[in-house]
Amino acid sequence: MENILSVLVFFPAIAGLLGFVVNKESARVYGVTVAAIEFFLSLWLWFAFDNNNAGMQFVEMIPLIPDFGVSYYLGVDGISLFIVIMSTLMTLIGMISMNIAKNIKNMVITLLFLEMTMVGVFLSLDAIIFYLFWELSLVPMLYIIGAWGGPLRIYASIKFFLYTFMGSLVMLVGMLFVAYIYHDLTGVWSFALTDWYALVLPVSYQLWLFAAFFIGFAIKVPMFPFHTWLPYAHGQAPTIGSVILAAVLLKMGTYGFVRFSLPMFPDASVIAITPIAIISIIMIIYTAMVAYAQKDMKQVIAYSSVSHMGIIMLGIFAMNAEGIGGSVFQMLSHGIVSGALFMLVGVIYDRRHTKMMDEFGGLATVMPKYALVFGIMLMASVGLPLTIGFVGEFLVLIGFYNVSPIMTILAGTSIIVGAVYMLSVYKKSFFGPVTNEANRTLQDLDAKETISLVPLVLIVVWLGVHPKPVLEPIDNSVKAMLSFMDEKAITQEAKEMIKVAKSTQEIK
Amino acid sequence: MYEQIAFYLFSMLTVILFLITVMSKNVLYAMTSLASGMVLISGFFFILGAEFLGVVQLIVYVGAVMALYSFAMMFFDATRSIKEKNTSSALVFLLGGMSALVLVLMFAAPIFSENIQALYPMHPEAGNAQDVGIVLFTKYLIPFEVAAVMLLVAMIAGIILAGKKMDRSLTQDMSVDMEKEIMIQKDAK
Amino acid sequence: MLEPIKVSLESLNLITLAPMLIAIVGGLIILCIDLFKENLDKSLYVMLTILILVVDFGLVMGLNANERGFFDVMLIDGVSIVSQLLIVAGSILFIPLGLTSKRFHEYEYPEFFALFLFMVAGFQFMAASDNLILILVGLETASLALYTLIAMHNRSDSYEAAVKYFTMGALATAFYAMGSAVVYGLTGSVELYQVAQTLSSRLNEPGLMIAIFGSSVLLLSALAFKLSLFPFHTWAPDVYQGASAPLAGYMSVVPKIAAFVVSLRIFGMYIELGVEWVRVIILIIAVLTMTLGNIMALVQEDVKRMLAYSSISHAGFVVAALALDTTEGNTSIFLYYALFMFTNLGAFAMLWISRHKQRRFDDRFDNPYEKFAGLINIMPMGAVIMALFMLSLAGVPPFSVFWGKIYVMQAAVNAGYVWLAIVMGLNSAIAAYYYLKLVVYMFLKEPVKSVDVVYYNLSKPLMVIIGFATVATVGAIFYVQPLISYFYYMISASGY
Amino acid sequence: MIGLSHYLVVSALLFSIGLMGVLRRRNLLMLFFATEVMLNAVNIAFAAISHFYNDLTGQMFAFFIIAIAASEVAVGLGILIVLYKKQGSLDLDELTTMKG
Amino acid sequence: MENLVYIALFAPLVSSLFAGLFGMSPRQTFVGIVSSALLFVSMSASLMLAYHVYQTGAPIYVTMKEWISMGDLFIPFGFVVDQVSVTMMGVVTVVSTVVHVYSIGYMDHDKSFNRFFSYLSAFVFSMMVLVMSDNFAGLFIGWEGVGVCSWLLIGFWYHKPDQSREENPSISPSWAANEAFIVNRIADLGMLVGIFILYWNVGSLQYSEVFAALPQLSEIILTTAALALFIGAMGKSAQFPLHTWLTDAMEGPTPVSALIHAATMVTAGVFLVIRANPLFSMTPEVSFFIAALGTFVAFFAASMALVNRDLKRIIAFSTLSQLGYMFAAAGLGAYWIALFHLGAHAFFKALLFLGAGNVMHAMHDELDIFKMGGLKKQMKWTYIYMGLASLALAGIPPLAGFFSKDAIIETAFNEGTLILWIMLVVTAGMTAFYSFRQVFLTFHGDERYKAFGIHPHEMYKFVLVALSPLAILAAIAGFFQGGFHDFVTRLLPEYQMSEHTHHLALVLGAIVLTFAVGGIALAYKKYANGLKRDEKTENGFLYKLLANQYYIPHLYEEIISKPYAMISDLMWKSVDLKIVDATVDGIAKFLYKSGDGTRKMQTGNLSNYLNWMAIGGIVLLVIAMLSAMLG
Repeated sequence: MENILSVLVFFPAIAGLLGFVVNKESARVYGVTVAAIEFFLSLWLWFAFDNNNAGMQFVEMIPLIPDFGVSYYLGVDGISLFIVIMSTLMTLIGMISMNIAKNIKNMVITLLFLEMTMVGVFLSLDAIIFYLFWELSLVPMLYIIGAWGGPLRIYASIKFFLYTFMGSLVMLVGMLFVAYIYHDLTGVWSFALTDWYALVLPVSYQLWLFAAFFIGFAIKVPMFPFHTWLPYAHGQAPTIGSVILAAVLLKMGTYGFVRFSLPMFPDASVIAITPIAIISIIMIIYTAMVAYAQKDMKQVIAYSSVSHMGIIMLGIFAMNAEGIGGSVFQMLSHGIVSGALFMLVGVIYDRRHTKMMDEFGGLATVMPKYALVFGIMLMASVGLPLTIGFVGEFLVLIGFYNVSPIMTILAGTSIIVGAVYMLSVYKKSFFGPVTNEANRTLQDLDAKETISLVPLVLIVVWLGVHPKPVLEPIDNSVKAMLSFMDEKAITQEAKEMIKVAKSTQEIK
Repeated sequence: MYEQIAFYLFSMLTVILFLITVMSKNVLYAMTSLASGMVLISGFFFILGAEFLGVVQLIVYVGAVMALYSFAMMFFDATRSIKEKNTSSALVFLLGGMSALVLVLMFAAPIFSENIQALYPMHPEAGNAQDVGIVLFTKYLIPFEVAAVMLLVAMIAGIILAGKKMDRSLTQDMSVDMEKEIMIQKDAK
Repeated sequence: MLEPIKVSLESLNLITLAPMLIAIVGGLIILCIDLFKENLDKSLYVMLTILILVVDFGLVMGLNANERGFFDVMLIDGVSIVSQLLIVAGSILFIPLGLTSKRFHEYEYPEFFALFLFMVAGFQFMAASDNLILILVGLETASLALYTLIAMHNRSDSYEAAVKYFTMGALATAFYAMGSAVVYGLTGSVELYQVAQTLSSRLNEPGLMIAIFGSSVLLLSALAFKLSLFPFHTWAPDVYQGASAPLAGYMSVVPKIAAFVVSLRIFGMYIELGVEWVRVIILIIAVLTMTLGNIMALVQEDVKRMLAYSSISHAGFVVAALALDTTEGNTSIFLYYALFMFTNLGAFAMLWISRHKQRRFDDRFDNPYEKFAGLINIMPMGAVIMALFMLSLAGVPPFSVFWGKIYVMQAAVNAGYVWLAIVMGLNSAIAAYYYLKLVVYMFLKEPVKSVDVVYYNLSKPLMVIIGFATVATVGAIFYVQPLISYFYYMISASGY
Repeated sequence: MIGLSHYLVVSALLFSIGLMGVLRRRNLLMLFFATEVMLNAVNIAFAAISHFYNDLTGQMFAFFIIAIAASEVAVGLGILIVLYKKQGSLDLDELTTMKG
Repeated sequence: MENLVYIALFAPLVSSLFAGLFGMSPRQTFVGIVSSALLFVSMSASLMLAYHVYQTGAPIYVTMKEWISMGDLFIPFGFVVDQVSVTMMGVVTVVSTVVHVYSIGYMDHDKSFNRFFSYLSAFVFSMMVLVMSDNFAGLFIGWEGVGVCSWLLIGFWYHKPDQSREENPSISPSWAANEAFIVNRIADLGMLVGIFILYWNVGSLQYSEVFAALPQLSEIILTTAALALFIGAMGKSAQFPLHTWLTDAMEGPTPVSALIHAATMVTAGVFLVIRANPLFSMTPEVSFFIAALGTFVAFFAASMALVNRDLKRIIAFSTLSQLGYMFAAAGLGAYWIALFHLGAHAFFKALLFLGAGNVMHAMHDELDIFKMGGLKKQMKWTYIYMGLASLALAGIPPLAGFFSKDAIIETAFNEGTLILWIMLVVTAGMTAFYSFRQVFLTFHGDERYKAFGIHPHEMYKFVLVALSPLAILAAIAGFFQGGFHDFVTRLLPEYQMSEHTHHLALVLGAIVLTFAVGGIALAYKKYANGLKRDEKTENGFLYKLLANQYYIPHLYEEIISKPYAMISDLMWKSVDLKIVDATVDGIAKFLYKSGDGTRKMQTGNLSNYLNWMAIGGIVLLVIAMLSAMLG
């Protein structure tokens, strides 16, 4: 199965096309089935994945526009493998839990196309193909937010689209410039990342290019102060939209940093450590505070996403295996946890059609199972050890400590401020007496919701207790990347800052 | 000497006449002065030794074009003086003055160069008409033919646009589609 | 008496004329058919036109690059072949839009098709010459025919459009003539290859710069009008709105390709000669055009008008590529328009099938946004397809215009104009808003009025055309490679 | 002696006069007159340059400009006729249904 | 032996999961019984391990599996059973077994009975992980785990509404739970930083490797690491200024207070200091700071206990005070004494709390000791237990508290830190006073509860029986001091009193005893014969200051909670919406507006269009002219 990656990318798209034929009533089952098959395919990818190989695997390359250097070039390594699996998983879970009455067929088809673009982004090794999927992913999301969203849905969806679109176009210019330099040096057009990695650029070029890519990725992440599209998008999106958005789409930005910015511009990345760390700290603390001020449950989770993305960003720029690996793991963890949290908010929204916390109170009495799952996800979100949330956060902080203890302490306040807003949400909604009569008769989780949430709970615990199967491939790839970056770095400062793991050094 | 007198006379007259064309409120005046100006321009052509061009100018412009305009004028019943809310003259004169200034400055530049060899030199001994004829039917045969097509286009355009068929607009008439359907139904029967 | 001139037939290289000749003869044939038998159906003429154009296309394909013909008046280089191919292909694609289910005024005239063919011939002449006289004559032939075609739609908007277009065109002609006169005065020639030679030797003469700049500016004003560049663009929205959708779509592509060829020859020459000033001016105009076109498009209420502004903006994009004066830049002009053509064909065809004889949604506009509200419920496939076209225009990959855009931007980057690429990128982002607006209307809003009128004008041939445009738009990634390599080869072969 | 510049200056002045006409006229017919003036101005320039270079190209250009002007008149008047039939006026100020 | 380790560790987890299975079903007594049995199993295993370690003196190392491995970081799930951890294991399992059994009775009427056992056992598991782990990361797992369980258990009665601070100083269980969690998190950050420092300087988090590498590290690193770790300890052990949560934590059910907030979890900080003794003994400044802070807290907490009227809060303050003692000992280098006091304290304090639980049970959750009195008739056994525990707490020989506390005070003297010694001695007197103030007000004097219509009754028999081990231990633990010393000093540094102190030992003991007895006597005089309220004292500044906990909770609310909420709101409404978002929207609006502005050039009037065109051409010409003229 050499072309499993192509299958992974295009299976959902083809299924989506065929989905037009499927009857409306059966659309949902169709979607779940397809998503399940896709998920199992991605699991198979994991099964077939060679843990000891730090490089790209299952590489496929078909030249598409040779004169312009564009080729269909896919590959997977330890960094992307699990993000892909998480994408397929969250699509499946989202599909199962979906609670939409209107136009369900359109939703299923849209989701399947979205899945294609998501998987495509994480598997592409050609900048243009990456960009293609990157941009294309906006379209289904626009539709999902715009068609099934809340009252401000159109504003939110357009804001989401234009904001990210704007950023990515600047990034595109950066890509074109890299291609130009590559052509200048080698005489060959190429957008293949593996070719680009070989480029050693002067620091000034690196800085400009870093800035160009930064704008594209930062808006997607979203980094402060480019984050304001996110609360609207989340606030207005239907549950499934928020789940996918938080779980997968945001990861595209951070993934981009790991895939593009770091290996291509090691010196610029090292120079950018401080500014990015400052932005990340602002993200962590500032958005946590903003989250605390929210009245809408979903907005809290939305802002908390920004806060957590700050942690991920920080880890990426730790320039050591602990930090970067931790970030990649944190991407998975945030994907699963925030996805689950959004689903949980959706659960209560389906019942009460409001997300305002002052409408609730005492839900733990009425809906104990719901409260239990919410509590577990909450604890994972605040980074409790033995849940998935801890591993990433711990690694990130320990990694960044090597860069700057002071900033790590500031960033570490995330474990405090995170607890503050999450616990206050929990207290406001779940604790206290049942004050609102409307809440007294609420149904606890039904079968569908349980089926979709329990796997996430299991994963949260499993990967919290036994993260090794996931960490190992990530570790290998990250270590390889770091030693590569170290070799490539021009400036002495960068060489000092990029910390190659001892184990890799020994192998050399 | 004659040339100088003629040049300055023609220049002054054309400028005045064309100013009338541009400024006059009366179509008739404007048109008459335009026609006279064109005659004078053919005078320029004669001074410059482009007799053939001068003749064509007289025939085409003063003959054909002005005739067309006269007919049009009659059609539009535009003999009376026309009320126009003209663009503010300040702007007009500013822009006109500027363009005149810039163009004059431009043409005051030493554009003429002795070094340039004529590609299609004139042969004063043969006469302008022959010269023009030879160049026109060798080098510029293609543009000439294309110009013929252009005139054909203009003719067709004029015929169509002024034609009766334009009076009933199928574009806005929904009944024509009905007619067609009815015809189709008839055919079917 | 002068010596009679003997010219051998071979030296005339008549084959260079063949494509235009076919079109002209085809036009005449159509006129003759009409003479013999009246009231023939438009489908006949449409098909005849297509046939003639196909032959035309074939003949262009058969031309050898870098030949001159007919006393060097005709110039068949790579650019002219490529542009003629695009012109003819565009014409072939747009003319079947006449085959609507409803009858519209212009298509009831056989002369329409004759004029159309003459117009194509005119554009081809523009593209296939570097003689300013032939360019002007070709331009006028095409333009006069086009004015007529617009007016033939026969309603007050189309007259208004024709008058506006015509009058401004006349002014542009005057500018062009004046510019040519200055060029002639400077060099004693109106053939660009001669002009370039003479001018390069005169470039260092003192006091001449003003005339050189002046000539370029006058010519630029004239061509900027054709290319609808700021501030010569004002006609475009009104003319697009007044013209029928197929013609508007046609105008957004084919005349511009012809005008770009001319601009390429003229301004390419200036820039090549080292008159950097021209490049700067064109770049400024390009940036202004794409930005202003975009922000004006933001506030439009009518889709067709929005598309008009958007095509202004696209023209700004491409003219920036022209100013780069690199082979990639020049290639990108044609690549962009080739790819833009398919999408625009589709978009305008969608407007055309939704055309109703009465304005049922708005007093002023045929295609207000409201008309497309909730199209997803009425006509799901139509909505999806239209959305694809809009996304393509917005530059979302992998649809066709994206590849054009990226190539233009790459050309800008390669030429060292990174800021230009960034301006292009930001403009694309602004542009996305108004394209999205239509998508939003189609997908996210509820229908305003009764359902049937939205695809009032639909017919099978139009569906085929739209289908073709869709396939070409979506599948661009698979044919971009041959296009690029062919265009690049042809254009570099002709020395641009 | 009358040099090339003299003619060209006359041509420039006439061109500007024509331009002023184009700028200020609101009556379409009169507007067309102004464009004729501009074209004629150019013709003088061509004829003069042609004379001073002793080259025929300029006369050719002027010749074609005359042809073009003639065709433009035909088409222009055709359009004016349909417009007049519909609107009953040639005033530009009444021709502003499409805007914005 | 490995199996024993696993049994000791995982039996509570099994218990928790088992109880959790029934978490949402109605009360099932067998859940409590099974849980208690499993805890008993764990206790037995722990004691067997203790015996084993005692016998062989060799610690047992167990590495279960790899947990996190990334870059150079390698963290296994590794456990160590050595003298220190086995002591803790013993203390934890013994107390928790008792508390489990006790809870069967105490939580009898609670409908969340099953859930309670699940949480309680989960806590024990976390605590076991905390004490048994052989690396700092594992310690941190337990550290956070107990934090969460504490959160769950404090907020066990989450359905209670928020009240004002005047009605209820801890507002509501859920509020108190959140407070506890968040305050602990603040300290945890310090702990994490300590871990990070150690990792980047040593390259490992295993105790053995870290401690072995310490001598190579510079002083500044050692000091910061020690300080950071101690900040962690301060949070968990509720040292000033992070102490407020502990008294609020009394909102939880009383068994919880006994187990978590008296016997085990709060001593985790002390455990950390003891565990990391190589580090702390190399950083004398930090150690002295610990000792000083401990002493201060001992005094500070005792002072607040003097006037408090809440049964449980008094005990909580006393816990705080005793933790101060332990820190003082640990800070002064007498780690084994600290550990010894930790164990002894666990027994008598758990007993005291559980006794208080009995009282609450009897008094229908009434906690105000001013509303009690004369309960000894109805609750004889409870009286005995609480009296015994109070005596132990007051440090009356031969009970456990005497031996351990006396040793600490002696240490303070021995180290020459006279001020600490004096404070500790005075505190001992205060301890005796408030303990017996409480005992007397509760059990002696007039039966004030009758005014409130309460009919107290003694607790279930089996509960009273279950408490007996604690009572016995509280009574006799002191006699094992010597054995214990020999046992733990194999691992911990030896601490011996100097000759000089040794000579004075009796005198010193006598002084302490005098203070203790004096305290009891004073309490007896004031309260044994019923409550005589003294308006003047109660309205005095000092009394109010103490009663309001030095206004520290108010202060925190005013300078931290409220500003935080206010700034958050400001950040959202003013910064995020009005600045950041408004900028983005502003750009969009600007573009749209400029579109509206520029479209005005599109007047529709051809004449204007021609003007534009002419202007364009002429402007270009002028630019051409100018640029040509200017060069």
